[in-house]
Amino acid sequence: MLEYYWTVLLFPSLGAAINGLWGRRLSSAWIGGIGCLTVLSSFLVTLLTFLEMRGLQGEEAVAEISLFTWIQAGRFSSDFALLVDPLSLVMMLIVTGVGFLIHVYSVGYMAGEGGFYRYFSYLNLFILMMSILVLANNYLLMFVGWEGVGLCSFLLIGYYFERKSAGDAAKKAFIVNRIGDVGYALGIFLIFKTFGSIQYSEVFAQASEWPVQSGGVLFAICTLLFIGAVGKSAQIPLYVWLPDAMEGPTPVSALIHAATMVTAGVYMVARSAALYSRAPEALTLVAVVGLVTAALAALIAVAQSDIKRVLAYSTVSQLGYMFLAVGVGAFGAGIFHLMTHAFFKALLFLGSGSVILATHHQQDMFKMGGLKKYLPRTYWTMLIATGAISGVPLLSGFFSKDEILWQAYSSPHGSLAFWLVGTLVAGLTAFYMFRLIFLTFHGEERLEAEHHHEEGHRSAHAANHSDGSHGGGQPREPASVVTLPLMILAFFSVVAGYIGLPAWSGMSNRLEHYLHTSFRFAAEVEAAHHSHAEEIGLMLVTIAIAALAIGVAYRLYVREPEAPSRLAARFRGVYELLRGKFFVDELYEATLIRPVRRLSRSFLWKFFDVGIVDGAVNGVAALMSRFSNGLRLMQSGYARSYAAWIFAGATLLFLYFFLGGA
Amino acid sequence: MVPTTHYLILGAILFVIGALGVVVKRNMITMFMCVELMLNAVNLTFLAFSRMLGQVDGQIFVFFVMTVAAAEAAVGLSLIVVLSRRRKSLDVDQVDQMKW
Amino acid sequence: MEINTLVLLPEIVLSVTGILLMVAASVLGVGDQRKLAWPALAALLAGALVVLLQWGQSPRLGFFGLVFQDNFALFAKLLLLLATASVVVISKHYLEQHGSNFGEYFALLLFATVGMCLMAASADLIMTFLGIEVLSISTYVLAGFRAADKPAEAAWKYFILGAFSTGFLLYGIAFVYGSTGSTQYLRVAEAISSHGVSALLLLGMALMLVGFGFKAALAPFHIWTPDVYEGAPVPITAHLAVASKAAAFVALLRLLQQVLPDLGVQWQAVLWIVAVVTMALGNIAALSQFNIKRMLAYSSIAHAGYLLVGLTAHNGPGRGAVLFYLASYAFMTIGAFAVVQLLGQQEERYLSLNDYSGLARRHPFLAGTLSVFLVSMAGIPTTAGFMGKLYLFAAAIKSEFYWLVVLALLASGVGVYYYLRVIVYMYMREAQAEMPSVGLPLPARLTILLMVAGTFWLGLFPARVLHLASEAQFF
Amino acid sequence: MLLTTLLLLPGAGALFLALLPGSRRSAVAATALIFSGLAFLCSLLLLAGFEQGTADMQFVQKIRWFDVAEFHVSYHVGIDGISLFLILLTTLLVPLVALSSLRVAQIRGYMICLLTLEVGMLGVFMAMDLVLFYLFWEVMLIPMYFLIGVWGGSQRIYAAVKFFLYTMVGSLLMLAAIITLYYANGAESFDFLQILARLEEGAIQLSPLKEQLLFWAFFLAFAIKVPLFPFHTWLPDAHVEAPTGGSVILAGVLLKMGTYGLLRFCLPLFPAASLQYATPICVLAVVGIIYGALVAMVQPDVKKLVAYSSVSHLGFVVLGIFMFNVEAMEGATLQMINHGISTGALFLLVGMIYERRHTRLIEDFGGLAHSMPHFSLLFMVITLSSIGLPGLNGFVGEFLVLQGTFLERPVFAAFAATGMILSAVYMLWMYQRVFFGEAKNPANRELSDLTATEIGVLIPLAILALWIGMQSSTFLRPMDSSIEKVVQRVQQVRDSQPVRVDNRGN
Amino acid sequence: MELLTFYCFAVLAVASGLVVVLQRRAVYSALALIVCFGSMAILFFQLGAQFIGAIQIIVYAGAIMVLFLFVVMLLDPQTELFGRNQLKGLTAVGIPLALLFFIVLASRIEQTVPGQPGSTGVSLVGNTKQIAQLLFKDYLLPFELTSILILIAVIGAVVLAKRPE
Repeated sequence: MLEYYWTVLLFPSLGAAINGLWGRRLSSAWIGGIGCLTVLSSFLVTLLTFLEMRGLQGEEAVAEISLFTWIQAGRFSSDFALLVDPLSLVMMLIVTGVGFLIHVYSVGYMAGEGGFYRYFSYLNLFILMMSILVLANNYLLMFVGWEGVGLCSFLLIGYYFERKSAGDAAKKAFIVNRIGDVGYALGIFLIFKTFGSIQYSEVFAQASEWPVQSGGVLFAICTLLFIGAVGKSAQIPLYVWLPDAMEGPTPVSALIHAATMVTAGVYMVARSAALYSRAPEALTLVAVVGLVTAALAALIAVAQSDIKRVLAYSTVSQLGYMFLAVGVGAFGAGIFHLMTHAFFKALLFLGSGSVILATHHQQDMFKMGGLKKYLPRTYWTMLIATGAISGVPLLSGFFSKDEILWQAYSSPHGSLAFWLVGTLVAGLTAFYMFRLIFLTFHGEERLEAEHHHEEGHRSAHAANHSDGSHGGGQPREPASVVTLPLMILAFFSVVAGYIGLPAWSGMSNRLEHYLHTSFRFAAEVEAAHHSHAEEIGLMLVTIAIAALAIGVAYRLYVREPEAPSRLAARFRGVYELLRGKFFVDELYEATLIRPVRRLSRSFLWKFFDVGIVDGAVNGVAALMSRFSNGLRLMQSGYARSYAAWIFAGATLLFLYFFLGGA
Repeated sequence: MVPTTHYLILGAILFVIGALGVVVKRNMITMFMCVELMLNAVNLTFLAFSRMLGQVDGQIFVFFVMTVAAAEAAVGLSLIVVLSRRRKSLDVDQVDQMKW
Repeated sequence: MEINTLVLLPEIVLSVTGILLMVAASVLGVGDQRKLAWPALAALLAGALVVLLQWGQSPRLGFFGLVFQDNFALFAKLLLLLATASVVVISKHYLEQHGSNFGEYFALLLFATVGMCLMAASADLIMTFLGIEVLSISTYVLAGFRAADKPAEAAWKYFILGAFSTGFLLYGIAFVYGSTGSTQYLRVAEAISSHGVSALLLLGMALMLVGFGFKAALAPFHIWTPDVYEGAPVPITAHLAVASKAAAFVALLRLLQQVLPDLGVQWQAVLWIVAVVTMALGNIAALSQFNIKRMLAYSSIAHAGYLLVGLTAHNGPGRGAVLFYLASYAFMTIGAFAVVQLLGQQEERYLSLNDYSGLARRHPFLAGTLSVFLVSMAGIPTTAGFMGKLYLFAAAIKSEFYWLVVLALLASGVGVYYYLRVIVYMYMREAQAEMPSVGLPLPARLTILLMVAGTFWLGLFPARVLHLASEAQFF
Repeated sequence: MLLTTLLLLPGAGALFLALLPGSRRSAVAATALIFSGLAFLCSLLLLAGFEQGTADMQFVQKIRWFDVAEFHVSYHVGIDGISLFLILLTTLLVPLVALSSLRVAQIRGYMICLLTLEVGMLGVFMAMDLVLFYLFWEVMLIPMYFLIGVWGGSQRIYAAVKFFLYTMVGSLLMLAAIITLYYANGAESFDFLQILARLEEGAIQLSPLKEQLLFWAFFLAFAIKVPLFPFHTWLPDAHVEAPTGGSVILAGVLLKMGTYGLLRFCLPLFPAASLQYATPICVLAVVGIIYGALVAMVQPDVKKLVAYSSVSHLGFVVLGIFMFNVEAMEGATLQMINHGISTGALFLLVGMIYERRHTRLIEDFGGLAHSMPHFSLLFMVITLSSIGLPGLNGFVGEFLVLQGTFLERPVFAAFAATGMILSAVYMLWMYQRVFFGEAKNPANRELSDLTATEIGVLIPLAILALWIGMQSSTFLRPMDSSIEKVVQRVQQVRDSQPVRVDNRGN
Repeated sequence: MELLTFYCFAVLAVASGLVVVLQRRAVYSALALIVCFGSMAILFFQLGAQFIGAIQIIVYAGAIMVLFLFVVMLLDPQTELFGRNQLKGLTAVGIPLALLFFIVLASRIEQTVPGQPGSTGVSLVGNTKQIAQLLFKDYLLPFELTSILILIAVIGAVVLAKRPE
């Protein structure tokens, strides 16, 4: 299957092309069919390849498929070539697998939307770009996918382009990503300058001969690359685009802004393990940024009322976790959490989409409540996911998060502080996630029967409207094309954790083991010895904190629904700060965007360009014209004065010859 | 014999007077007369040099200058006539329709 | 010393024809007078033919050492004769419009040409002086030929200032004579090279520069130019701008480079400055002109400045370049004035730039051809003006006058503006008022086309003329 | 002969048009299309016959033009890898422009100008004699001047004159420099290749001062044409006022003549001076990149925005050229073509919408994505190509330039890279305001989408954008040898300098 | 004696020249000019140019100046008085200019010309014949040219003056 693996790129590109170019003339069934089938094909190809290569070890498990020379100039060369190794295969499975499910879900969710073809075309394009990102065998090709997914994200966020907020969000997402991308690009430049190549195999092989060093060029490379990751994966200080990105359709949020694209940064750092592991400061930087982001986003999430925004901040927070993992050198753990997160966060988003559909596009949790009885399937699947993210034991998130926390503590790059903050964030996570569940599905029904969304969606649409129940106002479970993916994801949210069981359980961490080939160039670190007891102890603490958080959430949002507002009133400052997302957007607006714009408009353009530069040019012209008018006066019209000029000229000649010149 | 320099200086004085006259005189005819004065100064210079060099070529030159002066006078005076008929004045400063 | 009458055959032909024209004019009726243009034209062309036949003969002197027959003179004569010939053609139409004395007009024109040819061929200061006077006095009259205020004023100003500057010229000649003992070019040059430079000679040169500067319209002796060009009848303006100026330049060139080469250091230094001032002044002052004749007058001052660059170079290519540029300049300037003449109509009424608004719509032919001439004056490639400038500046660079060339280029850059402005009016503005339509008589049309052809010919295939010019660059 | 044929075809077309009556619009249009189309086909033959792997000029034709006494000028044309694609770009853009301009008033004059312009542009790219080069360089100002001045917008006269004077005055000194070189060459020939060869072997020795002055004389002409900050202010005016076709040609080809000149003449002829002044020039280039982008960001007029974006983009090209390594220079050369394609297409697009709405102000638009889906899709593709999205053409050039720059002067690369961000900012912001949001203005709601002709005009450019983005080798390989030659020339001089002043920006 | 004659007539010439310039009435200017020319004719004689001196008196002072006077009388009304001089500045500029010009000129003349006349190889007394020989042989061409010149002047005067105004 390996030799045909390039078809994994072919299918989505075909899908994107067909839907994009001729989609207007196709029926929605065809559109959806093409969209889903192409991704399914990719998934199947990936799966077959994965199975084929599963048993291979070491170098054998790594294959490169070179398609063509892409850019070559002077010493610089970049092939369009795919790298198939465990890491990329795992990622591809997630991308195409979750991608496929979300495509299916979209068929239901987006039914009846104008520009259905456009949507699927973009979605397929996204899968293509994500595949390129993951499969690239060099940094530059990865950059293609890297920016490509950014583009798709832009297009899909801006899907409801008539809504100004959507357009704004799309633009913001792209631009903020671009800022990171520039860092990434500089990283590539430096890599090339340092290693003379940008191909992973070449770079890593060379890097593996370098010692672990403090500072220096590796630190620079890693930092630059990490700037890219910060942008793509919405870390501080570039996380601001992600919450706004929720303007896009919910499946898009699930696929791009939860499961796949935003994790690209983590993937990239993991991919570059060979570099990062030799730059300890860079690792620390990654870990700290991840941790701070995790904490901050979790805090913000606590005070949000929009269901998708909570999930968005949650995503930011969870991505922080992943960076914490890779930042302490636990690349496998990072990927592990990436995978489980893909399942449960996609599920959460899809579930929230289902809720939103059922409530006619109500997104404010305080206007929901008691939906459990109307949307049982949605409720249960979401509950599973919430459990998973909150670290309820035996669900997937439990294992992956625990692995991260343990590594944060035990790794030579880790520390107790990392663990402590991480654990507190885990508690916060459990709190705000259960807050979401309780507000949405429990308690009294606060849904306004007559709520009709005004903005955005133009027409009667969505699966649940198809049966004519529109006027009723009763939320109803959406069609099975929507709920089936939920259930599949729920299944994985439960079981995915079992491929990465912790060491104390006595069973092998199969994922870790499998991925090892991909991290073979990473510097080996002498791990401090820790006992299983220690690990179990810490784990218990985590569980306790999570349980406590769930309890508090239950109390605040189910038992005493009026308590939150009391608390909010008491800690008004803090609450407003959290609710206002620490006012980071406003800060950027005030300190960066507006000054730059004003500088550009009034200083650079109006003053400098028009005034000085052009003014100089026009000034020369005006000066000439003034000279000209002056010279006209010489021509007074009087013959006598002309004679005087001639006389003067003669005298000047005399003076020149006899005083000045000769 | 009177030194050549004397003649030359005299020529220079007359030339300058003539040139100055062209600049300061407002009557067209007088202006033109001043030009004639300049030409005469030149003639004097020629003759002085001619004597100094012991040649007659200078005199020949003067002869031609005089001829030219005569021709110029004919044309110039008829121009003055034409102009004064049009402007009803001999004031050269009135002739300033074209300027700038 | 021989008399070599044939040396002056063209001049003789012209003089005789001139006299005959006057005789004929008194005989012919008013209706037939206009036909006098043809004999005048024929005489000029015959003269040109003679010149061509004389071409390439070994240089010799004629009339007891008073005139040269060398390629330099012949080239200049050819140029002057042909330029005057085209002026004759455009004059015909002009005279028909203004109903003047054809016989006298053409006779004077021919006499003026005789004067110019003698200036070009002169080998003696007396001849030079007389040539200038023959030219000047004819053109004084011609400038005032149209019975109106402006021509009278132009003629007067030209006359009085011309006479004034002649005084300086003569004074200068006197000093040169006094310090060298001769007026013959070759003897003067010999005397200078054997006796060295005296202050008296310098005085003489300075004063002669005033005289020639006046004729050639070099700053600050250019001062008469705008007024006279504006007032004179259009064909005469063309003649003044092209032929008269060419003659002055040729004579000045010969004087400086054949008679006074030993004073090169001195006159190069001063002409350097004069050239810069002339170019700058001409171009800058033209910027604010809205009368097209006056604008072209300033433009011609600027062109005199460019020519001076080639002259200042003081080398063979420089002389060739001056000759070549004069030829290029003749094509474009006569062409431009031909168009201006047609558009000016009766009494030269329509000479303001505003009258040119929207010309492209009304008279695409005239607008198009005028654009070609203007573009050529601006020195844009493929036209004669560019090639001419190229050679001039190349010659100057050969003598390492880098900064002079740089300044000349900048000045020509300024110049582009006002040439373009005419095009702006013609093509990019709408006509502001109803204008009477312009008749396009065939001869005028042919002349214009010929000038366009010449402008492109010299711009694209300059080899032929360039070859002639380079053969003529040695005295 | 092929090059001469190529040069003559549009010229013949212009002549032929001059003979046609202007009232027969369709005949005029057909003639223009046929001749420019033939020229394009002719240029494809160049591509087919082009031999890679040699830095020598190809398709050379050299005949004496005039050879008199002091002056030896030849008609000497030839192309190498640097000019090949610029010529193709020209011949491609001209028919497209003609096709997009079928509705202009006074179509005959327009097409004559266009075809004459094509002759001039092609001539510039193939001339191998300095006088011939200068001739084409200047002569193409005239048709452009008419295009802007006659068919332009309300401020057209100011813009036309400004364009003409700015660029003409800038190149005047080059003429002086050309003549100086000629005499340095023993007054033997204006032939560029001969002079270059002699400079290389040391048969011509220029004193350092002379070389520097000559360098600046050439550089100024090219810098204004590029336009390099701060010589750029003619550009916004010219672009905004020019008719669509004029803007396309202006952005697509004319600006490239400046960078082409730098690469073809400035560097090989004056390597030492180029090296010496590389730092200040690079500073200007980087300032231009950022400055152009910032000013573009706040423009209310789409065309003006694109115009300033050109300043920014061309800054990359200049930066790349003055890095003196193969990566950056190939990137720069490719970026010339890229910019021609994407900015050319952008102007075409803006022209199409202007034809419908008679406004170019961003605030007058909004919500066009709804009424004009094809238009917005194509606009998006071109926008992305312009902002350098990987996979499209702009990226390859920009990346190579930056990569090459980084190798030499990392700090410059870092600053230049911010241009990538800013370009996204201004382009997407504009895109968002024009296409997204509600169509508040009813005029925007009823706009008709692109016609088949219009799509036909744009599609080739879009395809090229993708092609270059994915298969840059098609375009990079032919230029390898030529670029390497230039690099070697400069590097040799750099290596031979006894004391190397390390003035890099690191 | 010679010197005395010279000074007498030199002073006379300069004085009458000044009168030409200073006199407001054109008639007096013309008369002064005639005096000036006359005195210069004496100097011409003194310089050995008898022929030239003779024409100076006959042609110049006689014919040409009479023409001038004629025109002056024709055009210059008795009460000829011009309006206010708008170009007073010109006088203010002209005089220093003239002085400057003269100073340079005179200083150069003083410095360079030998005070005494050089050896006179040709007799300067009674050289009219010599002139005639030169004029009709060596200078035949200029002489002929003057005929054209005068013809031009005649035509010019006629053309300019004869047409109806």
